[in-house]
Amino acid sequence: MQMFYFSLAFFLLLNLCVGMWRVLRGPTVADRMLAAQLFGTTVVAILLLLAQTSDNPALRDVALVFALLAAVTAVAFVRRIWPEKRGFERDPE
Amino acid sequence: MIPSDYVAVVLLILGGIFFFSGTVGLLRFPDVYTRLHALTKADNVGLGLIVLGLVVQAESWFVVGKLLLIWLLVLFAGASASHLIAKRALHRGIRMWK
Amino acid sequence: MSNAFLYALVGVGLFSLGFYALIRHVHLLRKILAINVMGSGVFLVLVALAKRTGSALPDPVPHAMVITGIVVAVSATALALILMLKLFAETGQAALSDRRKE
Amino acid sequence: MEVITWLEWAFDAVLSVGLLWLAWRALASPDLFKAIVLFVSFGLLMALAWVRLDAPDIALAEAAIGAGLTGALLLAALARLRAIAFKDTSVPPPQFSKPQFLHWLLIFFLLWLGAGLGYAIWVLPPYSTGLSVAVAAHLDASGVSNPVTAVLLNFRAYDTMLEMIVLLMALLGIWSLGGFPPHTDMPTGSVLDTFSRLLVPVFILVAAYLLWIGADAPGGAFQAGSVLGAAGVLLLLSGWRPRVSLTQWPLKLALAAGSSAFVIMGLLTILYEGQLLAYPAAQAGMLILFLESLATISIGATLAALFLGRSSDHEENQ
Amino acid sequence: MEAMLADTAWAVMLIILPLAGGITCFLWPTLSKTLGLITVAGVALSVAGLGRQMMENGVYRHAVGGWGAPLGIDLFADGLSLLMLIMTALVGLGISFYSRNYFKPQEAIWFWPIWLFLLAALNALFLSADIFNLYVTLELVGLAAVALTALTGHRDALNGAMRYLLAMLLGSLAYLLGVALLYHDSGSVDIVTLAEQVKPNATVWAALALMSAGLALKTALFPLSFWLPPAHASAPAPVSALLSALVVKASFYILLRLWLEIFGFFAEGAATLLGLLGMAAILWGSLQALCQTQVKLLVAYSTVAQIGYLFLAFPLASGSDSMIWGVAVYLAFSHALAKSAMFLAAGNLVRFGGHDRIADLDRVVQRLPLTVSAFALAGVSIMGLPPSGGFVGKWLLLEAAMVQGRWDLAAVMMIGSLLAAGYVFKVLGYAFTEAEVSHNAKTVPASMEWAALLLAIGAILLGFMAPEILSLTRMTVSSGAGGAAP
Repeated sequence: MQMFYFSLAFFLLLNLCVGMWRVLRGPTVADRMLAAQLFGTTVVAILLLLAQTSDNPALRDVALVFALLAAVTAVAFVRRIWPEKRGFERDPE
Repeated sequence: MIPSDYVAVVLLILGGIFFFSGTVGLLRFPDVYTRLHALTKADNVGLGLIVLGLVVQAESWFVVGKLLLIWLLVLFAGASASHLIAKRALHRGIRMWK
Repeated sequence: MSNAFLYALVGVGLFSLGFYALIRHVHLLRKILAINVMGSGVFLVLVALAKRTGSALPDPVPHAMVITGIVVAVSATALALILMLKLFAETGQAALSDRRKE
Repeated sequence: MEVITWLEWAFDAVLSVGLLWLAWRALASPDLFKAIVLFVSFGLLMALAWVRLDAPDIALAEAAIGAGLTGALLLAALARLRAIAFKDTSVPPPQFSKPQFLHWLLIFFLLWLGAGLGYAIWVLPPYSTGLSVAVAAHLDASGVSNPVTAVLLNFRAYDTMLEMIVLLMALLGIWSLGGFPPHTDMPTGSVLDTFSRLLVPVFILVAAYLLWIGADAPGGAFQAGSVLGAAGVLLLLSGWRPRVSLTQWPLKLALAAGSSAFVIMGLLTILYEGQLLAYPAAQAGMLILFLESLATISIGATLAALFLGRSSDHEENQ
Repeated sequence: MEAMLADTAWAVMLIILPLAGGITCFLWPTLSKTLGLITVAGVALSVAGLGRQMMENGVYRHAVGGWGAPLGIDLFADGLSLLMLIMTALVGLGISFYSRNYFKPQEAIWFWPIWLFLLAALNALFLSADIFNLYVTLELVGLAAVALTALTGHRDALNGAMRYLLAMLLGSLAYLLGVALLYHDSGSVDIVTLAEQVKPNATVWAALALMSAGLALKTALFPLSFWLPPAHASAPAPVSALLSALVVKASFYILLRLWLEIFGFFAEGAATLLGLLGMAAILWGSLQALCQTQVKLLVAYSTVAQIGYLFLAFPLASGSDSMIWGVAVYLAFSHALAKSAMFLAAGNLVRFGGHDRIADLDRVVQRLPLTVSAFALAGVSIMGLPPSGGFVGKWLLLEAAMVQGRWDLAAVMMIGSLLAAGYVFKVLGYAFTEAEVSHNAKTVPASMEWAALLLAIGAILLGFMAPEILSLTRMTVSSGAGGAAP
């Protein structure tokens, strides 16, 4: 059973690395932010699985903190990088 | 392998599939809005299934409570973040792909 | 034996990468990112080698050092960012001007 | 030593390659925004690396500070950079400062440096207990059962005292540089309002939880303080500004709470115990908890003020 | 009363007092000016108390938290650190006295808390016997120095502060990586335990190289001194004095302490390299200083040159007994007094004339006699003319170089003193001659002039008290507990 959890965690890690490509290519600024959001959730899932394999309850706290903070970067992006002023929507240099 | 293990394995595999589909959607979909959709799918359903798989294996109710809280938070954060991004993207004139 | 040495070497790699970027790039925001990457590299070396205690419990002293180091790094980064912004507001370019203006 | 299965080696290998590749792409990408997003993702993978190295305390600190604060700080800085430079939106491409041959000299030197350090690490003995035996021996006398908190708050409490001063110093440095024109905040939509109003109490709850379990499980003042700081950042992002009366005395007291607690504790322990920061064995746990709670408030307030970037009383006497 | 005075932990007071002062200045900015001076005076008294305590029962050791060396952190004070503490207290007093009238009100509320935290960090650094604790104090000193450099907010100050911050962070990270390697090699971060366990293997050599490079970058040794002149010249005058006199010496002291205790026994090759760089620093710094057109830049390049002298102690010490380290610390002390006097005098010139262009120092000696005499007296000590402290220090170094047959070091020292005479007299020459443009003079408060003069006189008096001070430096661990000065 431990092996299964760990292999799923490994699969999710590969998933995450593949998703990295969107951060690189992503035409608009929002695409990159999306990818970062997905990475946040994937890391939460990996942490939960690792918590199960190494039966270390502390990892669930780490997952909890990640779940909380995943949105802070997104809100920072929406509120600061994309204010009302136009001219920034495509891929502003 | 007691029956709860089987249930857990099935749930976890389904969760993994949804995560995989979320990533594929993120890469293949043509514009921001559809990718947002793919992203939230991975969030609520993918993580949800994984959390359910782990809940079946959990020893104490406290752990079950914490897992569900984590899932709830991710749901809440994911939904609001994607809404904010989508609204602002529309507002800034990023066109739909069709 | 365990993955301690792998992560320690990754730490050294990050340190060198950050050092290269710090020297090569002109834009101050990239230099600040480079400093953060170097910091992560040093912390990785500290914690990775702490795993060689042979027992399941790693050595807690490097962990305490790294937590102190992370907080120091955040405060130094915040100061560097504000300094960069003031410099940018003053000189109009986020880069160090080499010659001292008379 | 559990046998290291090939799967774990594969996991570590992919994680290591991912770390190095992300760091390289983050530092080399021409677009600043892409660099920052890659850097935030790098922080996420670093948290996984800490977990793989059995360092949950650091994973917590990295999660709270890396994901919560550093990303928001960098994005806010980039936004201000563009706001100031809105006139010419052409951020110079990453032109390299040095001539070409120096470039190769630098690369050669770095390869030599990396190889030398790699060899220096490789020749280290595979087993060495370091100070873990000494910490375990004195753990019960330290008043807490989590070894990292024992080292941070008792064995090396002197480091942590100077640490609190470093945080206060960075804030003083930022406030002494003067402020920026206040960010023209747009009206927040209903979603953001409900989002922050519902989530901030959860932040505070989780911070209190982390502070409480810090005594015998990974957690403690720095992690709880960082989560509090992230809550402050979220509030500031959603347009909340502290009332002016709040920013005079209460804010300064909150900022100086942690460091003054350590200084007063130092004075008291000198008078009664004769040694700086030597807690009496009986009340060690309680004293550490007292110090940690004040430190959490102070760290949270300082990290949020670092994000705010300007001192509000600075505006008054302008 | 006597007993109470004898056993109070003066060393801990040295750290706690400025921290408490800094926090109170932060909370009550209005009274920060008076509180600042009282705290610095208190620190000076504590240093005197510690000195008396060490006279009776020799080397001072204090286990913080009561845990003892390898696990906890130890405060340790021997002759060398006592001398550095005296230096910090004296220069600190002079600068605090000077800064009372120098800063505008909205700058003063930030100067005092940051300066007191810097003072606490310096005292903590000179007292610490734990290499990771030294990293934290180094970081605190660096952040405080950067914040003070950027206090005025002008374009050059921000530029200099940014360059200094990046160089400081790079140096700290290199030092921290060295600490990591040393810790994982010998399992302890306490200097005394390290001294016993460290054996020259690949890891220790890598740690030595990293720590020396990091500390040399922070001490602005010649090739790594690109950041010092713009930072020291564009900072406000008292801050430049602080940087050149104290902050630069802090990282030099750590390098000296590491070399004395851990690396000295097997690092002859590296010592000669440091000696070479020191010689290059003397020549390059002095030549650059000669062709500067502004007083503050000239004095900043002079700092780069004088630091070269300090690094000459490394090749000499590996040859003979460790008396050379005492001479190096003595030279650092005299340079601190002289350089802070010079920068304060330069500050008075800028306050008086609105600029510090050497060519336009239009007969300033008639209007500011005390300032120019302070500059001259400090110049005497920098040049190394008898009877100043600088002379005694350089003479002892010269003597050691000749005894060991290092004629190259002796020659460079001579040339360095000649060049130093060159740039000091260049400034003094223009201060006496009439220049075309007469500047709209502003009055300089007398206390600022007296502060510069007292520091310069201190540099000269140091020469007279040389025997007592040098015997003080011999009070080290090896000389046993009862090593009270003869």
